[in-house]
Amino acid sequence: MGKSLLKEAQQDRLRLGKYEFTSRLFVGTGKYPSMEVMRDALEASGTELVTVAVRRLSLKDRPRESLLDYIDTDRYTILPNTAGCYNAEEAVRTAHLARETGISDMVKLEVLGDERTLLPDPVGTLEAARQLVKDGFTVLVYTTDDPIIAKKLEDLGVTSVMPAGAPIGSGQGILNKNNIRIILENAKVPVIVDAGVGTASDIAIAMELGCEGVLLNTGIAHAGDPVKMAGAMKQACEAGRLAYLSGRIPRKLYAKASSPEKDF
Amino acid sequence: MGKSLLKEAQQDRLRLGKYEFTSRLFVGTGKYPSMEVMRDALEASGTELVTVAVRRLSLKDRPRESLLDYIDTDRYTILPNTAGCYNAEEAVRTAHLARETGISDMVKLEVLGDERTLLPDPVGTLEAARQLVKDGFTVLVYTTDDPIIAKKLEDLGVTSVMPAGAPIGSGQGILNKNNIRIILENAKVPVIVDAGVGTASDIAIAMELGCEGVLLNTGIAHAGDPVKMAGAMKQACEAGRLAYLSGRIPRKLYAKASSPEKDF
Amino acid sequence: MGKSLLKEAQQDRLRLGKYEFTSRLFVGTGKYPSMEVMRDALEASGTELVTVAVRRLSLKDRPRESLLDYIDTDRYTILPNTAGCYNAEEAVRTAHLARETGISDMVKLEVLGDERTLLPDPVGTLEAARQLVKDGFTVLVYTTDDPIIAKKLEDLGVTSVMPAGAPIGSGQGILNKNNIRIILENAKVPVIVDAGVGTASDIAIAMELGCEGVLLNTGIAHAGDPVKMAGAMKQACEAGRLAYLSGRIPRKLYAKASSPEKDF
Amino acid sequence: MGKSLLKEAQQDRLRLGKYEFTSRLFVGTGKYPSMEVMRDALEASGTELVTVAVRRLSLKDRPRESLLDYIDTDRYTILPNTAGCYNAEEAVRTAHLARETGISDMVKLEVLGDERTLLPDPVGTLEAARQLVKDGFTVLVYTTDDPIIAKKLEDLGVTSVMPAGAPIGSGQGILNKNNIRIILENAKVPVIVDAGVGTASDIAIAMELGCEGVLLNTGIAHAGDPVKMAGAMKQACEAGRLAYLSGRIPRKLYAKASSPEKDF
Amino acid sequence: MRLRINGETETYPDGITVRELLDSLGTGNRPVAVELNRKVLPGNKLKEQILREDDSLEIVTFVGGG
Amino acid sequence: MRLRINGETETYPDGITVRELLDSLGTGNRPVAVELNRKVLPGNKLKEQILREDDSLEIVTFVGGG
Amino acid sequence: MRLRINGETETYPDGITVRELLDSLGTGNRPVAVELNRKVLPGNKLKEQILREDDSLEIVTFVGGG
Amino acid sequence: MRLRINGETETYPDGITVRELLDSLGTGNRPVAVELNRKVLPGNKLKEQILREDDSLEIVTFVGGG
Repeated sequence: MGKSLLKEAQQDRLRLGKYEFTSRLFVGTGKYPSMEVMRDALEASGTELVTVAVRRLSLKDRPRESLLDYIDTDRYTILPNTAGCYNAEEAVRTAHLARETGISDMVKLEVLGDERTLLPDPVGTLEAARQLVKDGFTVLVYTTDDPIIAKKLEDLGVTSVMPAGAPIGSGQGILNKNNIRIILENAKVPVIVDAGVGTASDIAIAMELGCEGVLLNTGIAHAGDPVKMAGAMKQACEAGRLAYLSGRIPRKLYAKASSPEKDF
Repeated sequence: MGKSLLKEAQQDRLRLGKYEFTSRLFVGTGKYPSMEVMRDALEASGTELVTVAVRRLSLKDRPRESLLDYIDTDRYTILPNTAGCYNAEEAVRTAHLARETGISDMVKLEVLGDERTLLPDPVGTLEAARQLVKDGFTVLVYTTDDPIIAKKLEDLGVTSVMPAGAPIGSGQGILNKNNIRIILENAKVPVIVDAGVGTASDIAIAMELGCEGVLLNTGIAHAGDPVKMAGAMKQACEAGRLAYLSGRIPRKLYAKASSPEKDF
Repeated sequence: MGKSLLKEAQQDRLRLGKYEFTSRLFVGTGKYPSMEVMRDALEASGTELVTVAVRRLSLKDRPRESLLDYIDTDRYTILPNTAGCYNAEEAVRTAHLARETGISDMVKLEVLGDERTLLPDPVGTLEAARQLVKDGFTVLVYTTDDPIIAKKLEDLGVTSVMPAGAPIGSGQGILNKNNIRIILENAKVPVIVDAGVGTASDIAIAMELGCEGVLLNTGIAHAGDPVKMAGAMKQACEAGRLAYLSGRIPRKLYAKASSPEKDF
Repeated sequence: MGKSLLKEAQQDRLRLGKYEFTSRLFVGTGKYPSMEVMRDALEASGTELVTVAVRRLSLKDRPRESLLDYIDTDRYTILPNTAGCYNAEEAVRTAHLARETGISDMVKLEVLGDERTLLPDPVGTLEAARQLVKDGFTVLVYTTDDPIIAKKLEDLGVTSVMPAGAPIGSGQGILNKNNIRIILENAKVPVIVDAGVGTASDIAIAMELGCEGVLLNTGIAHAGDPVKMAGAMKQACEAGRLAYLSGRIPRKLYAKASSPEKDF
Repeated sequence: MRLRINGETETYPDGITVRELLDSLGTGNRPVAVELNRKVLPGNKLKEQILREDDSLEIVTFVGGG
Repeated sequence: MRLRINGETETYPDGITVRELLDSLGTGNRPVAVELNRKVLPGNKLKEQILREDDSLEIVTFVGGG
Repeated sequence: MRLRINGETETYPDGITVRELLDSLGTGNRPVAVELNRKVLPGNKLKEQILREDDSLEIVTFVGGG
Repeated sequence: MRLRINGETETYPDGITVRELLDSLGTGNRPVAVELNRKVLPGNKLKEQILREDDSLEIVTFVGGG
């Protein structure tokens, strides 16, 4: 980017509760070929917020290294998720455990409805969100693209609504732009697309719609070259944001010449 | 971008005849609010190749300044177009005039079929391309997304085939990905999408398909903030290229969790 | 249709609780230019099930004629809706009132979340559905295209799940085929697309996905020629059903000749 | 259809040269599982115009039966094609041979550019069309969706322009609605979509755009049940035509209730 | 006596039944349903149900809807 | 005499007409068209056209196509 | 004494604290959280919390997730 | 002498060269190309090419275009 644009980009910050971010790309830490690839991909992505999952400490084979050995917590804000929870109680319990590690008071709330599709359960999600807000968490909530549910979540006091563009890991991008538009029309909190991103243009499209950010994992971790794809996602996120701020030209069946009429 | 990616990007160069480019974004110089905005937009876009049109010198009001006062020809390669030509003879004549300025031996060949839609006339385009190749030009040819015409043009010896994603200035992006895919399957010369780009994601999509570059004008010049949009287009072009080189994940109806199964 | 196809179509019946239908097109009775146009459109549509709304009897100007004077209840099954209800209690109350008319024990359950978008409120809808099933209604329930909510409704014992293809009256067709596909994968009750249909092909697409039927109102009532459009919708519904039963050819980038290779 | 609609449909006839048709669906005779299935599919499709190919008479194994034993030429107008011709001369020769059978003076002109994709060669197509019009044929010409080529063909005096919705046998429907719209805006002759139809809704969409008819073969012949699919295509063609004539409702992000506001 | 019907205050002879009220409203044989003091009145009770001073009724019927 | 028919060399009695050839090929009343020595033969000339040694014919008919 | 840790039965010296248990498990300075008898144990209580016979613990940490 | 330049009729001193004409038009060092009597004039001929009565010239330069 040119210098002035760069400067401007520095000032176009995303505020989530008491946190503030320059990068609008949030990246997951699961399913990479190796810890090293994950570390390099996170760096290439330019992200400042990474999600992690909560799981049992293994007693038998004590791993000499842990995930956080590869994540510089001075550099990245940690966003624990409640992945794998299929009801509100489990999700709330998981969020509290995550907080007691002292690493973060943020939580990416997921209450899943179905082990096959991993789609969110709106009812359990609402119940858990109510509790976690009451318990003082900074709640970023994974949900469907249902504008009514999104509004209910916002009214409960969550910090960010995170509609799925498409099912987790499906790589289909944003399947229903219409719903995302309606959510954005209503929302007073940042809307962050979470899940469904398959390639860079999917992120650009989400940002061009006016979303405040994008969260993804599989799209990078399972790409042929995760580190390079992370770079692609970074560029696409910045591209989409800039395009949104710039104001695109309208769509037409056909239009006008970009060169003047010939005159000789 | 991370350092190593940056280095790699430096080496991922596009060769067009005897010219070589690091940036795969080509930008037009028409229809900007002002010469200053154009100059800044070109800079923000990171382009190394800019298109210009050939028109009569004005005798009456001798403009104190000319387009090229705002385009550093040490920095930008100049690509004169034959915009406004509706038959092969005019296009050939225009190309020769452009070359005699001594500025460039490249030409962006356009033979238009229709003043309303500004769609290319494949027949006139083939005729002019044959002649210009014979006359030793480096011919980049604007055409439809018709794979058969694209192949005929390549067989004539043009340097690049430039199918329209959508009509000039329509801002509709790539209307027929299927045709672009078929063109790419056949092509041995670089395929550059020319015309139709409305916003950043359109460029990312073109590059993700495997196009070697994108040329646009209106999408930047008529954006609410042309300089910022130029930056967006730059990022999107790099994003799409990187994503293409990385290898995206497949599309599925739904998929697998990016967090391991919960176990506590 | 040919005779044999016609015969087969007769036998391809849709069962909803104790009711059975040959036509898979359900039509609303609101917003027509006149009662006569409505009557003729219903006839042209070939529908056997029409929806009606419940409203206060007007005391002041006693209309000499009522809606049902234009609907032959021997010919059409009546499906009262709970349109305009924004919570479960109201919807349940409205359903009971409708049933006490003695006209029908079916109800099209709608609990809306928002007066602007008229999108369903999944939470209120679940609550009302539970009660109405308990009260012995044949419940057809209007919902979003959220597969998890659809499954919860089915588990409550509703007779049909009716996801919106797009917001009521938006005429955008089926915005998220992926979700409809997932709903169909899971569903053991008939899935009927309700709302969003703008033109005939939207219905064909819904039926080709495997939906058991389509319900619409505005797409007919507000068409330039409602009666003719009703005929179009009828044909499209039959077309889509037949195509689904026939088994379509796969999609390919390109394919084989339908004429043999030339040999002379 | 209702009686009045049926009557109206009878009068909504398509004129091609000196021929007139009530059905706007044209069907090919290639690639069916058997002659009997073809015959029944043609009947189920309601078509009045069937395409055939010209090939060498087999000397060795003299087939006891020929294609036309299964096609009642009193009922169906025969449209010989020039399939398999890769240049104008061959196509013209084939058309003349077809005419000398005395069966038809119509020809479906195809000049293909490529054996792999079977896409038309616009240059050869123009050359052959010029000759065949001069030779007094009723020329229906298969072409790309390029509006400029379509206009050139019309200007040569062809009876109908038949753009491909997608490559032959690809089953992808209409890939570029924008181009079809532009062709329709310009055309003074009937525009008939030829090739690309995969399922019923594809036909409805083509007709809703304002096309005068649709020609297909593989979509029926290779369907799981060709006869049933032929019935689907018939219904879809009528549906799309009626919808086009009716005038569809506009698309909106969201809209108005089809039931009045609740008042009790 | 005074009755509250669909939000309006109306006066009717004492002891009138719901069915009689409906007839007086000319609902004829068109389908209607009645809420009496916020309780849905079973259709088969219309005939016998006698109204009292200050009863509140909601009388609904079917209109066009989707 | 020798005739070249659809790429094959065949032997037929001298002076045979195209129509007679077609009948011998059993084309019956099915629609065919003939190219004689690379020239399209008008349908109404089949009867009178007499074939000569080494004439080359292409005989075509209709088959299924799209 | 017997402890139930992450579903396994383990034996540890009486009166051990949670912190000591964690150290013996070699969690080092990696982030962990503990549920003691199905109740989340505040992080600042790890040091002082003494374990008793048959206590049941869930010890969790962070792994890769999206 | 009379010259036809870009559609206008202008008067210039006899024997002027194209280069001199361009200078008088103040094209300075901006890129231009010239067609003399419908023939493209090679850029390296501008200096030596002498104009004659009624010569017709098209002088073009670059403007913004896409």
